[in-house]
Amino acid sequence: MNPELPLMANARPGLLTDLEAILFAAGGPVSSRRAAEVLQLAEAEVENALGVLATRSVGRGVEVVAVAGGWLMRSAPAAAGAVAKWRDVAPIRPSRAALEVLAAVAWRQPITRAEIDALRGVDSAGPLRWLLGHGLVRAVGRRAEIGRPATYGTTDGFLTLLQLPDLGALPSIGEVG
Amino acid sequence: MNPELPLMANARPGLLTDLEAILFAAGGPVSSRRAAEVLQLAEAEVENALGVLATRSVGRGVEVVAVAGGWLMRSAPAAAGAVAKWRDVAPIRPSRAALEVLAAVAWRQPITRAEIDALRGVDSAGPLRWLLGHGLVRAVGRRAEIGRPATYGTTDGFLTLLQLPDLGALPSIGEVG
Amino acid sequence: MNEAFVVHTDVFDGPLDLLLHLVQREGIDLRALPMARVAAAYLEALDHMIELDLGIAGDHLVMAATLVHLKSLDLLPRAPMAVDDDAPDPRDVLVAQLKAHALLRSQADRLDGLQRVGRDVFLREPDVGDAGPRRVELGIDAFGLLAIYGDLLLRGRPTAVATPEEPILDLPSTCRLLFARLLGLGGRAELGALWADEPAKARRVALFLGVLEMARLGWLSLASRVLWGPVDVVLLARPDAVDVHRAFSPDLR
Repeated sequence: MNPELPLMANARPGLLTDLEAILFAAGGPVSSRRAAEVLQLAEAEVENALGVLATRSVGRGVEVVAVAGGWLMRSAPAAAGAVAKWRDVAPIRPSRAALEVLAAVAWRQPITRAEIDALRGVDSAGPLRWLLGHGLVRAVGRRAEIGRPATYGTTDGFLTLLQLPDLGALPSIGEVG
Repeated sequence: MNPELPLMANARPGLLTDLEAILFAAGGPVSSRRAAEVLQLAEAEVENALGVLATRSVGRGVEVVAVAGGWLMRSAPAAAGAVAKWRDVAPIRPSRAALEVLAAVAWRQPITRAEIDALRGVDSAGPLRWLLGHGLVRAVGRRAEIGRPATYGTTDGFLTLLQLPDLGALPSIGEVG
Repeated sequence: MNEAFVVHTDVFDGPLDLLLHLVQREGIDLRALPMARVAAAYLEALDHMIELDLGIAGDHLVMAATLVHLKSLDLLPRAPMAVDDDAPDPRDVLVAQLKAHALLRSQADRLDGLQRVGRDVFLREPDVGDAGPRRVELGIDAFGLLAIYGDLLLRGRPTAVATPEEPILDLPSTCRLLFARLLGLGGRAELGALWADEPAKARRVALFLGVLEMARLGWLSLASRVLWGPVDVVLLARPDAVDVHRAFSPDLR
């Protein structure tokens, strides 16, 4: 086990708790620069605290590791076998972000990535990739625009999950109570 | 802080690590029965280890709590402000009407639409459909009455959203007035 | 405007809700329920709503009629043990309804006070490291997905609250308000900034329609540098150089 890195003497109380929670909920690498912005602290203080979390996580089932682009919380490689067995039996649910992208594709298809981003106000590359990987969304063509961006639509698998006969059976906005 | 629960003396080495990793990977409640199946261990041993993880997580940024008949890994309430600033997805936000319909269903299930309407004094079709759509409420059966009206109950999604271990954990409220 | 009577559409949901609010505001004991006082308070509230043109639904009138009927029963001497005493006292029925509704409201408050995912605690987004297709469970149905799409279209906008202090504007008033806001912002603004402080959905819609009308009349320009990007609004006309009222007068269009 690594020797414990000391937390800066003047570190903000609750900083480790806040950072651990952010790493958990983020679902991807957390850069110390952005974390420092969000927490309104100096980047050095945040970077130091992330290092402390990383050393404390050694040997546990969930680790904090430095990766390209920041710090990532992930399940420990030592537990990979157990996690893989779990994944074989447990169904997965899309994240809220993926559901938002799925909704945008369902009602706006064919839609480009840029249009999805604009609708959500945030980058949608991750959730879109998840939906493509799990067969809920597919590329359906290209838009006749500069760059010829790909357009996306829903799949038959999507219809099956929602138990809909076809896209015409999707409810319309006017039907919401 | 809770007193530390002891891990069973004969617990399998690496069990805590495996379970922690599974809780992280699952992203939702994990039942000790299903985890025991996956790890091919006795349910009591797994339940004990999950309880150990829960007590050890108190005061940290990521907690393990009993929710919806299983164990759930979530960010600590103390870190809510920091995570909310980090997150950019819109949370599920029930309207006041939806909360009332949800309360009617939660404390009086199985309940019919007509009974909900009578309690609230207004038509509840809109909020009920919102709750059904968000997987918080579901049709559970039919009342043996004229018209055989559908009855509604809450789902595991309801327990997860409000971080309740089971329906028995709903706060009891006496007569008002 | 009576400060004690601010209508939040999200809070007052139907006649039972309004009646309960009035009973609690007046400090009336539910068990006693003096019908003359209750009916007077309800009718007064209804008058306010009619004044404000809030679109009184029929069920409010039914409640008013019920209350007046119960008040008249109170004024008459009680029948000494009527023969067909099987029928429940209509006042008891109303009291029971109010009690059940009060209980439901406190239960809804308790639910609202529980820790909630997305507000007090957060779950992990299962996006990273979940390589390989797995059995997917949506967890919601088509209407739920539609609700998420609806949330997306209204992203970042506050929930609709209608208060008497914010009546729906007519077109000329909308334009005057937009002129004032644009001038206050130096004659140029991002489209959304024009109604950023408006909590009521209907007001935001009115302002949006106002912007379109003013663009049609050449009083302002709308431009966006990128597809789906922010829209810039630039004021082209001076408010004192146009006749707002005349522009929207129906017989002159």
